[in-house]
Amino acid sequence: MTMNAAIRSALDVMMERDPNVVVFGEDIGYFGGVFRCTEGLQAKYGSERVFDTPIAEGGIIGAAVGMGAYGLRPVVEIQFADYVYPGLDQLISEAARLRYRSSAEFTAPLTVRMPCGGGIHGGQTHSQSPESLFTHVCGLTTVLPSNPYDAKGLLIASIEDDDPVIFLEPKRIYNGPFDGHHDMPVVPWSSHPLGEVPDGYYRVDLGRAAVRRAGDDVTVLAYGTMVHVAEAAASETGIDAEILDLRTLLPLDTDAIEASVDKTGRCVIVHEATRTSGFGAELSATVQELCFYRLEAPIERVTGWDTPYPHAQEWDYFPGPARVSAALRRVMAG
Amino acid sequence: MTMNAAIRSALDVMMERDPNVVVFGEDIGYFGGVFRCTEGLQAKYGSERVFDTPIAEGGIIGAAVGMGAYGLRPVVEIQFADYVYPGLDQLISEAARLRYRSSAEFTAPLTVRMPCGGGIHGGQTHSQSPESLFTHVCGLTTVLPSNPYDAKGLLIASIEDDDPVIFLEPKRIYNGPFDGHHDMPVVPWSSHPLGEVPDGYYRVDLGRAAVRRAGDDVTVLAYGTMVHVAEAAASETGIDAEILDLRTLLPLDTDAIEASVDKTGRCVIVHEATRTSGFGAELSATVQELCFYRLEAPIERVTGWDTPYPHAQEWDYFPGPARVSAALRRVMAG
Amino acid sequence: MAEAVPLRFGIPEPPARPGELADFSYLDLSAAGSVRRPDVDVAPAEMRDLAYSLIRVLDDQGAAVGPWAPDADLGALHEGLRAMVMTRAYDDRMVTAQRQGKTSFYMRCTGEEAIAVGHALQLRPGDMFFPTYRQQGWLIARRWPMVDMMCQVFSNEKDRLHGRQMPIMYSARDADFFSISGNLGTQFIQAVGWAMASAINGDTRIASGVVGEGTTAEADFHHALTFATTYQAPVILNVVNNQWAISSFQGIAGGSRSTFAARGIGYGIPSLRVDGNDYLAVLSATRWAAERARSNRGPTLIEWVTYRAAAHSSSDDPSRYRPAEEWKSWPLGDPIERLKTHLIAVDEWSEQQHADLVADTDREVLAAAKEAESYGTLLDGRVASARSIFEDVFKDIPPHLQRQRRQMEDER
Amino acid sequence: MAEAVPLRFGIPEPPARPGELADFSYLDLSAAGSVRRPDVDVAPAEMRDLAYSLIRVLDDQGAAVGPWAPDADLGALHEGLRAMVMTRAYDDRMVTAQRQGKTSFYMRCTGEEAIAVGHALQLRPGDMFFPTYRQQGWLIARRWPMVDMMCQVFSNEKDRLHGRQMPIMYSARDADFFSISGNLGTQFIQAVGWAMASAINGDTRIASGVVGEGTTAEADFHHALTFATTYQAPVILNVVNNQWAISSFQGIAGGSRSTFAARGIGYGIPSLRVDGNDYLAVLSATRWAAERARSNRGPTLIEWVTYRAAAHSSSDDPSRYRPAEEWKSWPLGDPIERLKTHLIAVDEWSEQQHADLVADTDREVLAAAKEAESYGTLLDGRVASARSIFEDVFKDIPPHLQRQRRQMEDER
Ligand SMILES: Cc1ncc(C[n+]2csc(CCOP(=O)(O)OP(=O)(O)O)c2C)c(N)n1
Ligand SMILES: Cc1ncc(C[n+]2csc(CCOP(=O)(O)OP(=O)(O)O)c2C)c(N)n1
Ligand SMILES: [Mg+2]
Ligand SMILES: [Mg+2]
Repeated sequence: MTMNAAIRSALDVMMERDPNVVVFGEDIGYFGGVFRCTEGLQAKYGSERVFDTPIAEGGIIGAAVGMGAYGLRPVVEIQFADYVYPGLDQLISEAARLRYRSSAEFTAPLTVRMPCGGGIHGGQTHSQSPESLFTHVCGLTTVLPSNPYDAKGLLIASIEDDDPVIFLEPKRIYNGPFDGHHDMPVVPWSSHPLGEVPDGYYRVDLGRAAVRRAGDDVTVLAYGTMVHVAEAAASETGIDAEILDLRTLLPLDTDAIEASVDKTGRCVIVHEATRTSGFGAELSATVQELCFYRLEAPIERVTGWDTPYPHAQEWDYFPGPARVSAALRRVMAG
Repeated sequence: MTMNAAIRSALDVMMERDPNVVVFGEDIGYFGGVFRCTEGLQAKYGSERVFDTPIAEGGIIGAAVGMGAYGLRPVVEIQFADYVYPGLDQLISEAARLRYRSSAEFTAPLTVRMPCGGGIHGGQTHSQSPESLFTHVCGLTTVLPSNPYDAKGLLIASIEDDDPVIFLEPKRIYNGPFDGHHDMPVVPWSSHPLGEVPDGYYRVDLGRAAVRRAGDDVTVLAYGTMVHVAEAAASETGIDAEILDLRTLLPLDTDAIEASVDKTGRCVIVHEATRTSGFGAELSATVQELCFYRLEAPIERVTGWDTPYPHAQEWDYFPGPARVSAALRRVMAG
Repeated sequence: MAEAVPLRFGIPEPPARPGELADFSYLDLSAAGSVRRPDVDVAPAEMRDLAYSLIRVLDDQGAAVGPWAPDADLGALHEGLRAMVMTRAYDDRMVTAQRQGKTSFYMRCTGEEAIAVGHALQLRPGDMFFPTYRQQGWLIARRWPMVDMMCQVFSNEKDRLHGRQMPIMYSARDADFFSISGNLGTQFIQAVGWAMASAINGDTRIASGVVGEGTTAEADFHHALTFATTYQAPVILNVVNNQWAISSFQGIAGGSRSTFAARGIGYGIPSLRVDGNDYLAVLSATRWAAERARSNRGPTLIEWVTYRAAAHSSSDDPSRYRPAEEWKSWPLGDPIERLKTHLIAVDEWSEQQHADLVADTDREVLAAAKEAESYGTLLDGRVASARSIFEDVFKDIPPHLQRQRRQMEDER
Repeated sequence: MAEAVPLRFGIPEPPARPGELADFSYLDLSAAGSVRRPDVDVAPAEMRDLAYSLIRVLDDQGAAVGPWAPDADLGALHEGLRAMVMTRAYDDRMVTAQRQGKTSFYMRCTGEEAIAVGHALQLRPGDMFFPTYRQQGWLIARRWPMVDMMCQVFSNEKDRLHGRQMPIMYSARDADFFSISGNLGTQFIQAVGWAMASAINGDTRIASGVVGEGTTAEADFHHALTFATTYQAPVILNVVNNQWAISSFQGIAGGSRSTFAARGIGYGIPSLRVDGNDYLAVLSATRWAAERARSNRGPTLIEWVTYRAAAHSSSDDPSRYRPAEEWKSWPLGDPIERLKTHLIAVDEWSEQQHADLVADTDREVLAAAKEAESYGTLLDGRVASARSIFEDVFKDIPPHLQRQRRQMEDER
């Protein structure tokens, strides 16, 4: 199953199970969404539970907060993560703090889905990875899957969560596990074990990382598309890296991180977002706080550059296998 | 001079020198601003250059971007940093990227001033410190002064800068160098050397940290109110801390940081913002990248907790001298 | 084409600044009873004039005149009077408490009591209200425990919000009163979302949201109107135009160029402009809008014309930016006085009864304050525990917050 | 009060979906020449009707009729026709190039050419235009080098924007054309800010901003109208209502309940609703609004009624959500055909001349494409250097970006 099909399946399963689940966003109704993640849902559940919205991300999230306070479980789509900013005030000032400020009289059990990341020639306004902004906002849970199986199970867990969850979908891997070799033919999910997705209900718990590759030499912390890039770099360098797929950025699975770095003594962090104050900064700070006395080399961050995502030169921007490999070698030499 | 008087003086000096400087925001005109930072300016420069705006932070910043494109130098006030979120899209998607996306055909030379930080019983919507969000956005310069002298010199440099600058003003120290001992009488700036502010034009360059206290045992990285808290903690613990006042968070003065930590081999980072993905994360990651082989103890972060800023318990939230002292002792023991 | 002349920048100025004479000639008023009352099923296009006129019921003699005069039973009117008097007494008491340092902050609604009170008594239990910080009258009209209101203001041990929120940022689900946000306007689109949800569920409960005229400039106002009209949400969209937004008069929000009621026209939303100091007009207009919402006729926008008689908040000094006496020349008077005059005019009330009511409410409020203070105030520091600041960030406290709580306790 | 009935959720549905018959009966049209033309100094309150009627000049025979018929000299009309024909030819060529993989993305403006072209030729050099991605007609009308437009689309070595921006996100200061943003609506309030600045400076230049009807739902639309009315900014606020926003018809933005022109009324902004496929109406309405702005009479809102004849973009397939033939039954026709018919009707043009014009423009466009492709396309990867992605983030490259650039080069 492709990743967008897995997401569609999660929405289908949850709308079937819970009449309070409603799905809305720009172009997600009759049309089924620009990435097809809601295709067929309006026909199946009716336009009262699956509907298009005006082009107003602040309105979409604000209305969802009100619906959540009423008792529904809204799952909204922001067409691209690059367009979430008009909705940030409703997320930060309202959704994230409603439970706290009302001492749980009112809550905001919403899930905000948004495609993120580059590699599709989308330029600076269709390629961003704003995850670190959400992780700085207490009250928000932030999820970012790397494969169809997790995407479905994590989305179901997110919808069932009683607080707001930001669910980021790396659009470059909707159709296949992209490892950064953009000049190679696209590999379909059908040929990947994690492309096997059960039809029914299942959860992948929030707050748990997964070991994608066990190894002894160095721990790689990654999420989303970068998990596949890291796997490519490990096999290309022959370095015995242990690759952790974080899956949930907040709450963070610090136990899994600590256990792995205690074992390897080395750590490379990979993400596509710009470097400064990216989530890699939090990861690096956390690792050295937990494992300082075990570290044998400086923790490295491999990230997008601190520039907007360029259109024509996106592969110079994208932190691909070559850059991850270079970091792995440096850290092993360190 | 108080810090708000120093800010007023900087605005006055720049309006005098440059007819393109205009100042606007909510309640900043006839009234002079809720923190009096623009008092008297409308009377002196007229309501065409100093005026009130509708209550729309997104409109304020959006209009400023257009004015900047025209050739003016807008200096806008966001009444509290907690209210900047409705304006984030115009800051992130527009101001920060206009030069880049137009290859410098159009620029956004604006300065966005906003009071930040707690300690005034302002609760969760009058106490926030969102600086780390801005540092993640390439194209923005982020400044956060700790005293009147710097505030004036940095604000002048910010206004003269040809790109957007976020200028955060720790409201708790508008009237005096608050060191976290909220039960002590307020110390006025008149009794502090950095409360001495020349009347005329001068600059404090962006991107340069200042050593507030030289020391050999441990480096403390701080900014804003926390510089004074760190000074109190140093004298109370008797630990010979070197206290760096970062002043500009981005671009960051990594040379000063590297030099100090190379000397001390220890580092404590202090800020008021929530911990996870706060700017302390970037600082910690940077320090261990630059000084890994010199570090003798884990880098510590002393920050606000990952909760909204509570009203009644704000001194339990505020990272005061006791918590900074505890961290200093731990790091020295490490 | 005209020759090029230098362009001029225009900034609306209030009619009077400190030291000048108050001047409300800018206000478009209509005589009491003069505005027509269309049926609730009128097409929005057929009632645009109601966004420019001013619905008033009480004339200067206190008689209820015209088509908007409600057939309110008098019990309801006495109840409303009681709540308005009580609200003002409550504000007085809390302002005193704030001056005594028992709380850090306070905001009164003096002169605007009729709107929240009338709205509260006209809407049904179960309807949800999305208020601003100036709608304490709703809680008092709904007889929510005043001691609980005060405990929140004092942030004391019995504060239902555990001292987390600034004073007056109440939350009262059991009184259909949504948690107040310190961020202006956000509740307006939330009210629409709540109403959409009620309609999606085939429920019968409607929503009502409030913003001040200054806040109409925020994005959430536009989102609320856009979503309300697109989905025909069962919601009342209230704009309380009290002429001031801290130091900015209503012209800064665009009020010099049109009424705020007229904002609804462009969205195809029926819009009323109503005398907010006329308790009977408040009941009547609220009823009209509620009936439209309940009968699937969609949203209504109501501009309530009133005046912020007091300072914006305890941190504000209005004499810095407006004539000290402005309130005295406000043409729409004092809502309490006007309802009192009406009830006396129809022989249902007397000066003596009113004096007794004021004395009784003062006594009630004083008693409540004594009790609330016995649970602590900011002065004596008997506030909710520090531990509690880690609760309700999430439903369950995640590991990193448990670690932080432990650290807080260790480093004390 | 009505008994409680279950509430219903309403969602506007387009008149026709794929397989159904196109139906534009929802459109309110006015006969050509039937709408009055007030003087530019009319009070906004005296012209609200113009937000609901439709200003049209060209009748079905191509005659220019009524008070809005401009005294445009015919040279201007030929110039407009040329630019519209050229714009369509340009779009055709670029769509082909996109299919060939020479660029990653493209957006055409088919059916909407009259708006940007007429606007460009009516406003003065120095006035600033804040466009959407569907205003390429402005650049062509202002004779900005087409090769430069293509080089941007191809992201090649001669792309003035160094390959940083997605195709069609032009920036052309020398053509008074503001940098296009990929974020909808942001330019609308920026246009107002630019106009405010011009007024503050006592300049004579005005601004004009554009959004699509779908984008009117964004906050920036509301901010633009609020600031424009408060400061009476010299700006034209254009809403291009082409009936569709990707797959969402205009009702989703609230268009089923009112016109988009009417949005201006509530802000006290004079508002016109104009046939956007009528080139003479475009000239005439633009002139009226520009004259108001230039003579310190403030902003004007114009809703241009038109139809998005092509796909939203090269990534879109409209047959998934609307009748494939919808464009054929669009009642306002094709702007090029209509201007051509007019010029022929007044004996200033012939089928032959038109055929020659089309052939010439095709040749011109082909030649430009050949030259532009000689500087590279995405296919051959002759794009701006990787080094350049670190430039213009700030005026000067800060140390951390210099370090990152070095690292990029080391790790290649
Ligand atoms: C988003 C946001 N911006 C600014 C403020 C600061 N502020 C608090 S009240 C106020 C004035 C509001 O005026 P109005 O909407 O007219 O309501 P009123 O106080 O008159 O009842 C302002 C600017 C805020 N709380 N939130
Ligand atoms: C803030 C933002 N939200 C969503 C999008 C995605 N998007 C691009 S074009 C479009 C439709 C715009 O429709 P309209 O405003 O009517 O303009 P048109 O395409 O019809 O010219 C959408 C939703 C975006 N670019 N920016
Ligand atoms: Mg007000
Ligand atoms: Mg459109």
